[in-house]
Amino acid sequence: MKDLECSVIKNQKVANNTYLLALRCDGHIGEYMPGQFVMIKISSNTHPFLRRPFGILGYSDGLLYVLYKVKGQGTYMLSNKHPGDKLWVLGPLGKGFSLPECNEEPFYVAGGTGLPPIFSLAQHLKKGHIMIGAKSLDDLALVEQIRNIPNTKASFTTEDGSFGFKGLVTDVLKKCVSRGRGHVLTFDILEHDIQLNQMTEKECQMLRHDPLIIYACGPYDMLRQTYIIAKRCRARCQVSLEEHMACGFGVCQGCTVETRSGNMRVCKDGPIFDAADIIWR
Amino acid sequence: MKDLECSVIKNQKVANNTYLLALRCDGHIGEYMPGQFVMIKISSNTHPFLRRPFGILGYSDGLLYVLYKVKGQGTYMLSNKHPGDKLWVLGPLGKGFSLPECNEEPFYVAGGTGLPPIFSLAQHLKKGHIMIGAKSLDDLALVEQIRNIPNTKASFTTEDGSFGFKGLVTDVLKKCVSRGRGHVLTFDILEHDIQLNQMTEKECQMLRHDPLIIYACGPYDMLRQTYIIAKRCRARCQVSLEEHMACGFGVCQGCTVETRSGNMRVCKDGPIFDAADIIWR
Amino acid sequence: MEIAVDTTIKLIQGLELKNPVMNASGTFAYGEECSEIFDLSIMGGIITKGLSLLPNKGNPPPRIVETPCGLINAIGLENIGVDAFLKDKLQFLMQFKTPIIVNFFGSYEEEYVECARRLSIEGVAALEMNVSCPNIKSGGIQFGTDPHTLYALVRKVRDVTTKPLIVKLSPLAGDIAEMAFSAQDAGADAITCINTIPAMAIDEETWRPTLGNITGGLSGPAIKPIALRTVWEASHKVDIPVIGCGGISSSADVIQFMLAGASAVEIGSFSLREPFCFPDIINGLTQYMGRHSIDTIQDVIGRLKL
Amino acid sequence: MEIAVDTTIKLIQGLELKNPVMNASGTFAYGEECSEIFDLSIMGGIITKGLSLLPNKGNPPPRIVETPCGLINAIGLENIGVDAFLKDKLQFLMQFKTPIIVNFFGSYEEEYVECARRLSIEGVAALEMNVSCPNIKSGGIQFGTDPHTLYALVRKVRDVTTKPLIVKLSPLAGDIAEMAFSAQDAGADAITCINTIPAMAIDEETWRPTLGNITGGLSGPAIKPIALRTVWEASHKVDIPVIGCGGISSSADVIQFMLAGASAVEIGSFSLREPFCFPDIINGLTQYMGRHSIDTIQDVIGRLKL
Ligand SMILES: Cc1cc2nc3c(=O)[nH]c(=O)nc-3n(C[C@H](O)[C@H](O)[C@H](O)COP(=O)(O)OP(=O)(O)OC[C@H]3O[C@@H](n4cnc5c(N)ncnc54)[C@H](O)[C@@H]3O)c2cc1C
Ligand SMILES: Cc1cc2nc3c(=O)[nH]c(=O)nc-3n(C[C@H](O)[C@H](O)[C@H](O)COP(=O)(O)OP(=O)(O)OC[C@H]3O[C@@H](n4cnc5c(N)ncnc54)[C@H](O)[C@@H]3O)c2cc1C
Ligand SMILES: Cc1cc2nc3c(=O)[nH]c(=O)nc-3n(C[C@H](O)[C@H](O)[C@H](O)COP(=O)(O)O)c2cc1C
Ligand SMILES: Cc1cc2nc3c(=O)[nH]c(=O)nc-3n(C[C@H](O)[C@H](O)[C@H](O)COP(=O)(O)O)c2cc1C
Ligand code: FES
Ligand code: FES
Repeated sequence: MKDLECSVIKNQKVANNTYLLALRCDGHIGEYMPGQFVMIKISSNTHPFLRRPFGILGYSDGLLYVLYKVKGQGTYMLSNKHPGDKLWVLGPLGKGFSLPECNEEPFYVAGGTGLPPIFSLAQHLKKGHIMIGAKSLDDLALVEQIRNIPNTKASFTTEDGSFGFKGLVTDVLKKCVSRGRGHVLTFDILEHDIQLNQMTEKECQMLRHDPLIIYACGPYDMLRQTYIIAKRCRARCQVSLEEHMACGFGVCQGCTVETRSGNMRVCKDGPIFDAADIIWR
Repeated sequence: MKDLECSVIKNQKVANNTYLLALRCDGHIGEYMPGQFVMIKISSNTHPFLRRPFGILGYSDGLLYVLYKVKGQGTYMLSNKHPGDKLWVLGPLGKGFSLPECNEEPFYVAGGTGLPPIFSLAQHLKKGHIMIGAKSLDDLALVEQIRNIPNTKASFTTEDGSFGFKGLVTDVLKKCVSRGRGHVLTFDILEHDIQLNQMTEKECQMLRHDPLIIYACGPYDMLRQTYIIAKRCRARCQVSLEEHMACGFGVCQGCTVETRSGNMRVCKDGPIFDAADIIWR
Repeated sequence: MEIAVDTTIKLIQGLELKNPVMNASGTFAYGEECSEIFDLSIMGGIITKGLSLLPNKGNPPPRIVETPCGLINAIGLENIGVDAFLKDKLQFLMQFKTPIIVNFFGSYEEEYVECARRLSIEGVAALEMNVSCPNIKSGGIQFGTDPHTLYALVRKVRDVTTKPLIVKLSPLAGDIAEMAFSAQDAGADAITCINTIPAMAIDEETWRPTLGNITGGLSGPAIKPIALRTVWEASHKVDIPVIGCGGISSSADVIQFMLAGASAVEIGSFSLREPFCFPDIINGLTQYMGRHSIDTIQDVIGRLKL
Repeated sequence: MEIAVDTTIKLIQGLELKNPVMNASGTFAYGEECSEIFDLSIMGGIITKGLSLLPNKGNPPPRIVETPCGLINAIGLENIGVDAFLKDKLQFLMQFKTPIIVNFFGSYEEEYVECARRLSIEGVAALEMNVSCPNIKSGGIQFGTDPHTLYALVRKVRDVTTKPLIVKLSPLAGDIAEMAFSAQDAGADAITCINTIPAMAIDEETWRPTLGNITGGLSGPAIKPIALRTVWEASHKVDIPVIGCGGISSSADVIQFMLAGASAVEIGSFSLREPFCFPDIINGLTQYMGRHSIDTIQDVIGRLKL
């Protein structure tokens, strides 16, 4: 864990209320695992007081990428930063995803601001099926970059049907893992979801027999739903949790969640957890 | 009194720790009298919480000029503003200088950050003798602009003698108003103080006989000293006081000073006071 | 667009506010300065600077120091005194069609009583008793930290006035609910939570206190979370209305205080920074009500969901 | 450049700190995480998370909410319990050559007493008794707001331990000096001022409290002016040392607290934002001493000029 002064290189709107931030770090942040995150200090004076947690979208050659949505005061102030402005980055923090074992086929499910760790992991593993959900086409960021991750399939879902499947991203997941899902899929496919369209019935049926690992990041309800589906098809399931954080490095107990092995700190023991360990609300 | 959103046009270092700020006001600040001031809100979030008071250096065509010295957090943050950044300006506030009566000859005395109202007044009256004091040449701002005020004389004093007279600005004042001061002056003159050099003994003696009005702005001790000198030569004396302010428009009683007519608010009843009214500490 | 929502608050029998937003005492003087910059008739109520029986010169300077997201003041209750107020200021304030609430204090019980007696005249809509000022040597805050002392004092004042009587509490009380209860018991018609919190600032370069009076009272957004908690605690204990005060700086804050149990609010420090905040915040309230389909603001009071 | 100044503080007989800077309880866990990022031997002292007799799961989430220049926490004193601490954590902490101060609390008197008894073993340099936590239902803060209850409690704990005993007070006390005096009277060796201040946050969109526990404790720069005032008041009343705590975020702040009367300080919230602040602030102190020609930092304590 380091605390690096960083310069904003780019801070660009890439979707509705969503920005892609590129930071040049003064120093090397070190190795990171997909799923880890950083705490960004937005102001050098004491308001806003706390740093803000953001997943690492990517890091290479001293350039750190973060994808964030403007939610409240902190992210709003962040969106007003210009190239050359300074930010302070504490990281990498937490534990990353545990990688697929043996021949586990990865499925990725991301909703809302859950994209960064999922993107980072798919980019790292370079295989599997990425399912991205959003409210509407306007909320979808990095569509091309997701499609361009080598050797992966990508499906998009929007609640209003403005792009990809209409519905929830977990609906797509459900279909992909259910018996005869190849059949259902071809029935449900929308014209412009090219990748999924190319999935033959044979491929889909193969998935069902192969051991699966499902990675998910997004709203709590989406995670729980993903876990229910994973359980049904006996897939391993890893989820990235969010909790309000003060420190981000394990000392304040501010981000505790209950698990089957007792209280765990999202920031230090997570943010990635085995879904089966979590005591779901 | 208005509250105007302003854009930084220029924020330029013009002396040691001293900046010249030019603001384009979104709206007309209205008529102002030299000696009045503005309260500048430096941040749109609540830290720093209070606005900061600054004298009006000049205002024309929607452009407001402020000259400020970096002292603490507020002025430090101000010095980091770039062209295009927003600031909020409440003003004009307080009472301005009362103008010379009949044939009163104006003397102006400014020390430290006391220049703005004095500059503004001399520019307005276009007559008299301006005496500026600073620690060192590096601390002197706007020397050329002061010299260029039409129809006025300007003397500069530095404590370390790096420019103009060596000593305190009140030493110069003392000499200018004292009997035979013409004589003393020529004796004391430094080569590069051109304006004062041009003052003949005759001119100096004339001053002594003419009624004088002395305007002063700067550190408290300088003001008190100025008042003592003014009293000795029976000159009217107006001083600009500073006090910590919360509101700047008269509602909090935060800036009260004791005067012979009771408590007065520096922000509303001042900042300009007749030196004779003040109960000096 | 005018939104047809009902912002009136029936605060106390005989004291109705056209909306829940008032100024706090001491940051509005006697209204004259603010009347030059906006129409005071929009205010839910106007609260005067705290008055004592005789004029008071207050504390030596500096009286103000800024702190993180707040300020400490040590004005020391400088004021013109009850009689000068009645003679020179009340008439002026009465022209605005909004209740005038007079804030007052004393250094000893009899001063409180005499102030209340003299202030109980036409034009004064209610009295706000300050038992919680940290800025005066004798009197003030010690009345506001012991429930028995408070009860006795409020009782005596209650006996001499039929005006609606509001008691303004200090957050220093170990148990603010108990203090509120004492005040109610003694006959108060409403409670204000809270006054400033005793605080201090030091200059590490000169080794001197920054304030002329050494200590003062902290206010502003920094104390908002504390004020909100006191409103929550007090309003659960008493049946009389609670007025929220402390760090309010937006219509969102006003709603938060009302959800916690406040029937009305007072805005102090923020209006020193933003003199035009009253119209903004009052407008913000009607907009909020429109957005949330709230017809009468009275329905927000104490409606926190647990 | 090494500046030859003496930063040691003889806090209590048998408890000497190499400098006045410690962490506050609850923002440093049991030291492990911070030991990975800097050398804990630089600390003036290390204070553990507050321990209870049995492990404690704490409050439901969210436990943290940011406020203007501060935060409210409602951790609810989650901790591993006294026995697990002694078994799993103490040994680790003892490797750093600095005093280990164990913070503890109870829900009833006997729990305080039993904690103190068990914690009175080698390796523990001192005990800090938390009588002021706003985050637990029973116990905690009510011990810290009434001088008689406090006296009785401290007395009982004093009887079972010869370790230096520090009592950590709540700012809610109407008169903090009186509370400090009670603690001293009952045998405390030092006082810590202050714990967090009870506070609350509400989401005006959902109409719900932001914290799972509804209320929590406010800390950070927002409360610094209040903490400083309590140190000033308490240190004038008692003869035992006062430890300052609340919103400290720089070496300048440390000096201010010491001028007000603190013999040492604790830094909490700021170190959540700036995990590397301890080395920075300790270095800043020696630099300050050099700049002001102060040979021994002990000479700064209580030297405010009036
Ligand atoms: C491990 C982790 C990784 C995250 N990664 C991303 C990401 O890559 N992109 C992205 O857009 N968002 C991400 N988030 C959520 C992001 O941290 C919040 O949206 C952000 O903190 C909101 O700050 P704000 O000041 O704009 O909102 P406000 O609501 O004003 O914040 C107030 C306080 O609440 C906290 N808070 C509010 N919402 C959340 C939340 N969902 N999770 C944690 N704390 C919150 C803030 O940190 C702050 O302390 C992540 C959260 C966590 C815990
Ligand atoms: C009527 C008036 C006109 C002024 N005009 C000018 C000017 O034209 N140019 C200029 O450089 N300075 C001027 N000053 C002084 C200027 O206001 C302070 O230097 C400035 O407020 C310091 O802010 P800070 O945040 O940098 O310092 P800090 O010390 O961090 O400020 C802390 C608090 O103390 C207040 N404060 C500190 N010093 C002063 C002071 N001398 N006077 C009033 N409040 C103070 C600040 O406003 C703030 O509230 C004027 C002051 C007054 C009262
Ligand atoms: C400059 C100033 C003067 C004050 N004077 C008084 C007063 O005379 N009487 C009183 O009851 N409260 C007084 N107060 C307290 C405020 O009315 C209010 O209770 C407190 O400031 C908290 O609210 P705020 O955070 O909105 O300012 C004063 C506060 C300030 C900042
Ligand atoms: C997350 C958190 C947890 C805390 N836990 C404890 C605790 O277990 N025991 C205790 O005495 N104080 C606890 N405190 C209070 C701090 O020790 C300290 O008194 C308070 O936060 C004020 O200091 P600060 O402003 O520097 O944080 C906690 C504070 C925070 C922010
Ligand atoms: S945020 Fe502090 S322990 Fe996780
Ligand atoms: S600063 Fe408020 S009255 Fe002058």
